[in-house]
Formats: sequence, structure tokens, C-alpha cells
Amino acid sequence: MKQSIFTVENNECLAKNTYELILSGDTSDITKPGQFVNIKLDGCFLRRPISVCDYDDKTLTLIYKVVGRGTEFMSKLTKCDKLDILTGLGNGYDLSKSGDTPLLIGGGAGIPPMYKLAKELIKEGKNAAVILGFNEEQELFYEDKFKELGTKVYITTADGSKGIKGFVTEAMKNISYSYFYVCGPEPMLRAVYKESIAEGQFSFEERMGCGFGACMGCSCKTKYGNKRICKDGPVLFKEEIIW
Amino acid sequence: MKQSIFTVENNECLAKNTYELILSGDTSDITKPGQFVNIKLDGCFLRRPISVCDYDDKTLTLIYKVVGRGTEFMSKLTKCDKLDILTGLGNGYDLSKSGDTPLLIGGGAGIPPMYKLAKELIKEGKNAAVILGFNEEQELFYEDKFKELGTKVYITTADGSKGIKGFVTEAMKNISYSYFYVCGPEPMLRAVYKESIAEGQFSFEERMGCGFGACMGCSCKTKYGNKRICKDGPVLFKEEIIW
Amino acid sequence: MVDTKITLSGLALDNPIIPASGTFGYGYEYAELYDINMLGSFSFKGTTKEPRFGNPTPRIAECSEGMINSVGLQNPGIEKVIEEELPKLKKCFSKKVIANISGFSIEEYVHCCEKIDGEKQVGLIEVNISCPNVHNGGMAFGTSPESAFEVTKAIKEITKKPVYMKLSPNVTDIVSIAKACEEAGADGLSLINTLLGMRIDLKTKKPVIANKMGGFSGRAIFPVALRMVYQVYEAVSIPIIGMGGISKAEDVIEMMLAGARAVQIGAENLVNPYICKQIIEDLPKTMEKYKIESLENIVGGAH
Amino acid sequence: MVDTKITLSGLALDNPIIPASGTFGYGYEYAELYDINMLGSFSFKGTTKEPRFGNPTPRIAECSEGMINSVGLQNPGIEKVIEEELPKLKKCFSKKVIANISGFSIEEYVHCCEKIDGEKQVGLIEVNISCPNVHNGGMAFGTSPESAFEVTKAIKEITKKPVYMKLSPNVTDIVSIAKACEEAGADGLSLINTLLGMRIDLKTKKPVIANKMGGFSGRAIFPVALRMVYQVYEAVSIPIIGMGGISKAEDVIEMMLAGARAVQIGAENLVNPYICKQIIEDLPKTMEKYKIESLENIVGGAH
Ligand SMILES: Cc1cc2nc3c(=O)[nH]c(=O)nc-3n(C[C@H](O)[C@H](O)[C@H](O)COP(=O)(O)OP(=O)(O)OC[C@H]3O[C@@H](n4cnc5c(N)ncnc54)[C@H](O)[C@@H]3O)c2cc1C
Ligand SMILES: Cc1cc2nc3c(=O)[nH]c(=O)nc-3n(C[C@H](O)[C@H](O)[C@H](O)COP(=O)(O)OP(=O)(O)OC[C@H]3O[C@@H](n4cnc5c(N)ncnc54)[C@H](O)[C@@H]3O)c2cc1C
Ligand SMILES: Cc1cc2nc3c(=O)[nH]c(=O)nc-3n(C[C@H](O)[C@H](O)[C@H](O)COP(=O)(O)O)c2cc1C
Ligand SMILES: Cc1cc2nc3c(=O)[nH]c(=O)nc-3n(C[C@H](O)[C@H](O)[C@H](O)COP(=O)(O)O)c2cc1C
Ligand code: FES
Ligand code: FES
Repeated sequence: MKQSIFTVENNECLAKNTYELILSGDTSDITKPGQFVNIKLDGCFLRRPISVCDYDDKTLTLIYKVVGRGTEFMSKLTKCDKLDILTGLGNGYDLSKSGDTPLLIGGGAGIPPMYKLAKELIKEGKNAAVILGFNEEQELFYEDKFKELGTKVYITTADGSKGIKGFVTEAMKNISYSYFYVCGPEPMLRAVYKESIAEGQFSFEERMGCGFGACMGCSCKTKYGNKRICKDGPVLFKEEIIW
Repeated sequence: MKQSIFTVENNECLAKNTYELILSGDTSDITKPGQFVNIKLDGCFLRRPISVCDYDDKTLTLIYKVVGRGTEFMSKLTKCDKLDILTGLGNGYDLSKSGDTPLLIGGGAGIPPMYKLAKELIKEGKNAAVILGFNEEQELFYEDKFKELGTKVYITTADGSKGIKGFVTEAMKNISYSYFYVCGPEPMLRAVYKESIAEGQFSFEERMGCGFGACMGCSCKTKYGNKRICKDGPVLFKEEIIW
Repeated sequence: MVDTKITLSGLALDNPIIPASGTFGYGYEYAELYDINMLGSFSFKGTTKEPRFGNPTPRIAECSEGMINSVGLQNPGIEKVIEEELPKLKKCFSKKVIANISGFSIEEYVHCCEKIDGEKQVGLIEVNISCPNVHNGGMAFGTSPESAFEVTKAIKEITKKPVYMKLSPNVTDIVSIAKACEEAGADGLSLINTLLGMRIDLKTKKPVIANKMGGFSGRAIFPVALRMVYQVYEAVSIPIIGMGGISKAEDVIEMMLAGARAVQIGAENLVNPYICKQIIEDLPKTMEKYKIESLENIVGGAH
Repeated sequence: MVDTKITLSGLALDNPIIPASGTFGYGYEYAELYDINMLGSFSFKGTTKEPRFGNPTPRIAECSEGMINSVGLQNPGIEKVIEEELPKLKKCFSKKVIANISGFSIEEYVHCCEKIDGEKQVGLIEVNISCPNVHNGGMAFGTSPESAFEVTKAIKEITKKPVYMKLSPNVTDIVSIAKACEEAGADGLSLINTLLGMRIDLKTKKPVIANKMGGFSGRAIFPVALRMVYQVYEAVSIPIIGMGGISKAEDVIEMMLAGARAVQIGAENLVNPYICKQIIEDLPKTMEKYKIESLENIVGGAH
């Protein structure tokens, strides 16, 4: 974990209520796809946790959906604004288990962490496929970005306005995969758990106090004992999850 | 009373911890010298009351001393910043009683309202004199501005570093006057009350809730009954004051 | 079109927005700014039998997202309120007003309530048994179920108008006090009054407020107020007017979901004199945002 | 040079800054960020006889200048704390620690205090009789002078280390509870624990927190905490550790002027993990600004 000041380089609306925020700053504590950062915002007491979508030596990309006061405030950030951010939070995905044909499944605001994960898996020579789930076509983002990485991309929309009609599980049915990684709203995680035919990793969300393991605000029970989503998670293995 | 948004035109350090803030906006509710405005500042729950130092159709000048969080914040305002201000608060000075040779007495942060008052009295052809009291020479401001109006200006400093050594009452001893107007810290008001040889008006400060007469936060007893410093004051007549 | 109407013990309000006692004077200052007839109603400054100057100044201190006051029930006394303030008020407010009454003995409460009960302008009586700013009285009546019961009962015996008891949050068990009021016949409850709070001036190293402590209110206290309204709603069946830290339309809805039928807005009026008007104007669009058609339907909705 | 040293029942502290129980875990997370040996001491997470998972999630809600938690005393149990956490802690913290103990019966409190009393690393025991997040216990012991007396007495009989009773602000009369603890032999008092608060989610129209209510803390509650420390200081002669909403060096001084000998910092650690370090660094210059030479001299200075 590291606390540092990032500078807004770009903040852009990608799709309905969805923004991409590009920041420059000290990313040295970010070590794995699936980790998150915790952002201090003026007028909000608690920080806001957002997954790392992409990063390199000095750039950090986040994608967020406007759902309340904090994300509303974020949507108004402009170039050169400064943000106090805690980086390097959470365990991140374990890439070593992926096998040769991993499937990455992201739903809505759960899509961002899949991007860096896909990038890394492809760098390792894996044949990764991605399912991106949305409610409707207006919410669609990053389809091209994933395609540019060279992954096969499946789109699902709940209302059928784009790609496969239905939930991400609809797409899963016709894909074979060695392993899977999933991030999205809890009902989606549950559906994927049931539908899945291989082992995999799940990324969870929980309301957080600190985001770095000190307050026990985000605990959950697993087969391997109590875990803090922020510190021992947000990624849990399929085998340890108790629904 | 009117609520409106003012724009910072200039914010400048005049003397030790003392700033002059020039604002543009709707001044139509300000009708008299001695009134005050109440300013909303980011991060402060209550507004901050500051006397009107000068005003015309569209410009408002305030002078304030940095003493705490709110005035500290004010000192960092820069051109084009916007402020939510309630204008036209308080009764202001009654100029009709001044006689021909009124004496204006201001101590430290009590000096600002004397400026517009002097301006108006001189416009009416009065032969106004002004005593400006400071602790030390570094605090001195507006000496020249008052001289430009054509008033006789007496300076006192507690440490004798400029002008007459001592408090404003030291200067009063050698001046004859038809009437007086005074604004400054309470010990000074009390001293002036005792020293004064004519009738006069006193401007008071009190911690305020609303500043416009609704909360009874700023009440004081007078010989004419209970008064709210913010609405029935801040100016009281010598004859009504109960110390 | 969404519906903001609500009834309170038979009193029909266009909307649930009521400026809180002590923060709206007798209404005139605000009537200079906007037509206060748009309000649901308003609760006038706490009134006692005798005229009172209140506590010494300073009476005001600032806090993070809130303030402390120790006004101490400054008011001209019930007689003058009836003879002078109410007729003056009539000129700028044509709706029914809420009469906020305080006292230092049961006799005084009864005296004032009896006097005000005959006034047509008054829609309901709000009895403050929770003022933290006066010694021997005020809050003392609101801190035990027994004394709350006694005051309520005595007042109900001599009044015809609906009587709302205004409760203190500075108690271990607000539910028992609320129930005692209900048993004694109260028509409704107003909660909460201010939390007892304090600030010290680092320069003088003494309390900011002359009276040392005072009533803490404003946005900071909202979670405590909301919790108490929620708890009391589960325990009584009389209506609740919720207050404490409300500063926007969302807060109104949250308070109503907790169990309030109407809300009062206090400290926020002092820093934004237009706040009640703004909330009334924002309420319909905020209701639409959260898919609420009628406020009547959401009272206690979070239970 | 100003002097920030203070003693607490014989325990000499370099400065009065102590992270509050439940917001600093067992210290490791913060030890990654800075050398926590700069702290006066720290109070570890509330510990019970048996391991506890605590309450269902969500356990956290946000408020204006504060937060609500309903963690519900998640901890590995006293045995594991002694066997595993304390030895691990020793590696990053060489000073004495404050052991925060909770229970659901007098027997449990006694059991835990007896066990921890033998631990050299522990400087003093802080007994939480004020947790609002557990049913039948916790806060119940802290809401009546009689039960507070009983727990205190039972613990004092079996411990040699100084015992500080941690009190709840959710009471009508904190002074009577403080006095009961003093009479029963408490060596000191910690106040305040969290205020009981609540938030409702407008989208789901249900309480944000699974347990409905929780403990409200952070900057918003400072005026209430300060008032209680001030009141209790006048009534007892044992030392007080003050807490509730402290977020800067000025707040530390204000709390000490009210009567605290040391302070704890809770919620603020969660949003600014460096806050204790920053306050310790700011304290000397803030003392100079307000012309304070030694913190020992200002305790209770506002009385
Ligand atoms: C590990 C993690 C990673 C996340 N990654 C992303 C991401 O990449 N993109 C994205 O759009 N969103 C992400 N979220 C969700 C995001 O944190 C919330 O949408 C955001 O905090 C909402 O803040 P708000 O002020 O707009 O909403 P409000 O509802 O006003 O927030 C009130 C409080 O609730 C908390 N809260 C609200 N919704 C959530 C939620 N779903 N999960 C956790 N806390 C919540 C807030 O943090 C805040 O404390 C992530 C959450 C977690 C826990
Ligand atoms: C009618 C009136 C006119 C004033 N005119 C001027 C002026 O022209 N120039 C100037 O420099 N100062 C003036 N003051 C004083 C000025 O209001 C305070 O210095 C200022 O509010 C301090 O705010 P702060 O946040 O910096 O201090 P803090 O001490 O942090 O303020 C905390 C609280 O105390 C109140 N407060 C602190 N000091 C005073 C005070 N002396 N009088 C009233 N409230 C106070 C603040 O408004 C705030 O609510 C006037 C005060 C009044 C009542
Ligand atoms: C300046 C001031 C004066 C008050 N005077 C009274 C009063 O006379 N009678 C009363 O019942 N409540 C009084 N109150 C309490 C408010 O009516 C209200 O219950 C409380 O402030 C909580 O609401 P808020 O957080 O919106 O301010 C007063 C509050 C303030 C701030
Ligand atoms: C997340 C969280 C967990 C807490 N857990 C405990 C606890 O286990 N034992 C205890 O005595 N107090 C606990 N508290 C209360 C704090 O120690 C402290 O008394 C309170 O938060 C007030 O201080 P603050 O306003 O600085 O947060 C907890 C507070 C928070 C925010
Ligand atoms: S949010 Fe504090 S431990 Fe996870
Ligand atoms: S400050 Fe509210 S009446 Fe004067």
C-alpha cells in the first residue's frame, strides 16, 4: 500500500454513465491485475474503491460508473486536478492457474479489471476469450480495446440490443475454457458459479471502511476462514466461496 | 437582505494579516455605511460576517483580518472565484446625527466601516476627523485612503511604533467633535464610551448564527429593550448601551 | 405528477417541509425573501409564560457540519406572542402554524398551551420538553418517561388541538419516553431536539459559549436523528415529525422512509435562508428519481 | 522545546496520541506505512472470550463528516490474540499496548481480563462496556451505573494492571456511570464509544447496514465527545482518555483542555492512514502557536 497524489490526465465519458479516468502518478505499488485503489474525494468522508483497469510505470487507468455522490463528483474532474489515492490494495488475480484457454467474464462496472488481466494473459501467450455483459447497447465500452489485444470478445446485453441476448452465462454455454476469471454484480457472480464447468476466480465488492485491512468492515466467511475482501480479497477462488 | 453571487476582482494583503477583498456583484441591497455582509465559505458551516468597507453600484470592498479558519480560507481567494454572500444586513450608521465635526474612531478590524462612513459624511459637507488605532506599525492600512477623502487622520499604535503612542482614547483627548462613531474590539468601545464628551454610535460584534434576525443568537440588552446585534444593530446609540 | 401532500393529525399539508422552531423566528425575516406560504407549515420560536432574554452571549459556536446554540428560549412571552406576533404573522402566512411551547413547570406548560389552544392560526401545538439550554426544566421533562407522561397528560386535559411532544436525543432510551407520551394521549411526536455539545476556544482556552454547553444541530447529527425516528416508529402508532440535520430533498425522503410523516429543517435555514424553498422545489424531481409517486406511501417504508 | 509527554496511571507516554480500538487492527497494516513506535500507545481491536465473525455485511455506511460501522467485534478470541497476535505485534511495536476487552457477561469480561493481565506487552486494559453493535451485552453494561459498577468491580478484583472503562455516549447521564466506575475502583475512563446511528439507502429503501443500526463516529461527533469529557472531568478524579471525532492537532488540544489526559483517534485512521503520524508531527508547532509549553499543564484547563 502507498498513499500518493495523482494528476488527472483525461476524464472522458465512454458510454451511458460510464467514464474512463486516466491518471499519472506513482504506480509502483500496483503489482497485479485485479487489485484496486481507494480514492479520497472532496466532500466524501470515506474513500471510494475502484479497480485498476490498466497501469504502466506512471499511468493508471480507471473506469467507473456514476451511481452516487462520489462517482458524480469524479465525473466532473478535469485535466490537472489532483487526487489523493491509496494504491496497491487487494490481492489481485492469480495468473498462474489460468491454463491455456482462460475465459474472462466482466459485467458492467466489473469489466475494468478484466482489461489488464487480458493484457497480461496474452503477454504470457494464453489464448484468452472475454465475455462482456451489459444491460443495453448504450452501456457498451471497451469492445474494441479488448479486440485490439487479440482476444476473442463476446458481447451480451440483457435487452438484446447488441450481441447475444441475455446474461453473460448465455455466452458461457457455448465456450470451452480451461479456467475462468469473473468480476461483476453479485447475482452475476452467483450465476457464473453455477454455470461454470471449470475452476476460477471471483472478484467481490463490499462496502469498505479503510480498504487496507484495518477495520474489519468488509469481512466474509470462506471455506478457508474469515477473509477481508479488501486485503485477503477482492479475489476469491471458486473452491473457497460460501454463498 | 439579498442572497447573491459575487466575483472576486482582487484580494490583496494590505498589512500584517490584513487583506482587502474587492468583489463585483449585486450591491443593490446595501444602503448605509456600517452595514455588513455574511459570506458562505467552503468548509465552514456558518457564514462569516464582515463589515462593508466601501461599495458602489456594482463593487463591494471588504477588509478582513486573518484570525481563524474562515478568514484563512478567504485570504487564499483569487480573481474570478465566486462567493455566495448575503448583503444588506444590519441597521448601519445614522448619519443625520453627526453634527458638523463628527469624529470617526476605528480600531484594527473595526476600521473598515469607517471608510464608507467618512466618504458619505464628507459628501454631505461635514468636517470629519478619523482616529485609526493599531497595535503596531506593521498593521497600519488605509491611512492614505482616508487622507485622500480629505479627512484629518490621527494614527495611534499601542507600542508607539507609529503616530500617537497608546490607544485611540489617547488621541480623543485633544480633539473636539460634535458627535462620534466608533467600531472596534469591545475593550476599546468601553474605553471610548468613558472618554467620550459627546453623543455617538457604537458598532458591536457578536458570534452569529444567521446574521439576519431569525435565530436570536446575537441578542443584547439595551435601555430600549432586547436587540439583535445582526438586525437591530450592529450599531447602537451611546444612550441605549448597558455595559 | 408526484404527490407531496401529507396529513398530520388532520392537518392537511401541501408538503412535509416545516422550518424548525428557533430557526425561523416568527417568519418575517424569511417572508422578505420568498412567499413562505409555500411551506407545509412552520414552528415558531419556543414560547414561555414570561418573557425571557435567554442566556448570556456568545450563544453560538461552529462545528464540523453543524453548530451549537445556547439561545435559552429568548421570547417575548405567551401573551405578547398572541397579541402581537400572531396578528403580524397573519399578514405574511395564511396557513396554520405550529405553536412551540416551553416551560419550567407543568403549570407553565399548561398555562401556555391553554392560552394558545384558542388561537385559530395555530394548527398544532408542539411541546418542547427537550431544551438543553435552560436549567431546571426543559430537557429534564424529556429525560424520564414518568415526567414526560405527566406533562403530556396535563396538557392533553386542557387542549383541543393536536399536541406533539418534542423529545430530547440526550437519553438512553428514547423509545420508553416516546411510549410514555403516547400513553398519556399525545397526538404525535417531534424528534429530535439538539444534542448536548460543546466547543473550547484554543486562544482563550475557555468554552466558546458563555453557558459552556449548548444544543448541537445541523447536518452532522442526521444519522442520530434518523436512527431515533426509526426506533420510535417501530414502537408507537402516533405520527412523527422528524428533524435533525436535514439539508436536502434526499434527506427528507430518507427521514420519511425511517418513519417521519413530516420533517422540520433547523440550522440549515440559518446558513441558507432559501433552503426550505429549494427543498420544496427539488422534492418532486427527487421523488421521480427514486420512483416515488406519493409521499404518503413511503412513511416508514424502510421497516 | 515543547513537552508532549504525559503519564497515564503510571504508564509514561511520549505523546498522548493513541489509535482507537477497532480502527488500527493489531497494528501491522499501519506498520507497513510508518514506524508505529512513534505512537503514544495503541488500543487493539476489541477482544472477546470466543472467536467472533461479527455481524453480516454491509457493515459500513457513510455520513456527513463521519461513518457508521456495525463490525460487531470480529476478533480471533482472547487465546489466539495472546498466542499469535501479541508475539507478531512485538516485532513492530516495542511500547506497551492497550488491551481492549469486550464481553457478553461479567464472567467473560473477567475471563479475558484475567488472561491478558499477565501479558507484559499490555500497559493497560480498556474495558469496552459500550459496544452498540452486539445484542445482550456490550452497551447494556455501559448504560446503567449499577451494571457498570458491577463489571468494573469484578474486573478490578482479578487484575493488577490499570483498568480503564470505556463508556457509551448513548446515555442520559454519563456522569453517573463514570462515577459508578470510579467508585468500583476503575483506574481511568475512556470516552466516548460510538453514537448509535443509521442510514437508509434511497435506491433500495432499506437500511444501508445489514444490522440496520451501527456506531456513528468521525469528525461529526466531536462536539458531543468534548462535552462528555468536560462533564465527566468535573465529576471524577481518575484520568480520562478522550476520543470521538479527533482529526487534527487542534482537536487534541481542545480535548485535553476539556479534561482528557490522552486521546484516541478512530475513524480518521481509516480515511487517512497517516493521520496519527501527522498529528504527532503537528502537535509541537500547534502547541507553540497557542503558547502551550507542556501538555501535562493543560489537562482540564478549560474548567
Ligand atoms: C474492490 C472494489 C472495486 C470496485 N471497482 C469498481 C470499478 O472499477 N468501477 C466502478 O464503477 N465501480 C467499482 N466499484 C464500486 C464503487 O466503489 C462504487 O460504485 C462507488 O464507491 C460508489 O460511490 P458513490 O459515492 O458514487 O455512491 P454512494 O452510494 O453515494 O456511496 C456511498 C457509500 O457506499 C459505498 N458504495 C456504494 N456502492 C458500492 C459498491 N457497489 N461497492 C462498494 N461500496 C459501495 C461507497 O464507497 C460509499 O462509501 C468497486 C468496489 C469495490 C469494493
Ligand atoms: C457585524 C460584524 C462585522 C464584522 N466586520 C469585520 C470586518 O470588517 N473585518 C474583520 O476582519 N472582521 C470583522 N468581523 C469579525 C469577523 O466576523 C471574524 O473575525 C470572523 O468571523 C472570524 O472567522 P474565522 O473563521 O477566521 O475565525 P474562527 O475563530 O475560526 O471562527 C469560528 C466562529 O466564530 C465566529 N467568530 C470568530 N471571531 C468572531 C468575531 N470577532 N465576531 C463575530 N464572530 C466571530 C466566526 O464567524 C465563526 O462562526 C465582524 C464581525 C461582525 C459580527
Ligand atoms: C438557534 C436555534 C434555536 C432553537 N430554538 C428552539 C426552540 O426554541 N424550541 C425548540 O423546540 N427547538 C429549538 N431548536 C431546535 C430545533 O428546532 C431542532 O429541533 C434542532 O435544531 C434539530 O434540527 P436541525 O439539525 O435541522 O437544526 C433550536 C435550534 C437552533 C439551531
Ligand atoms: C470500524 C470501527 C470499529 C470499532 N471497533 C471497536 C472495538 O472493537 N472496541 C471498542 O472499544 N471501540 C471500537 N470502536 C470505537 C472507537 O474505538 C472509538 O471509540 C469511536 O470510533 C470514536 O472515535 P472516532 O470518532 O475517532 O472514530 C470502533 C470504531 C470503528 C469506526
Ligand atoms: S475495509 Fe477495512 S478491513 Fe476491509
Ligand atoms: S445572528 Fe441570528 S438573530 Fe442575530
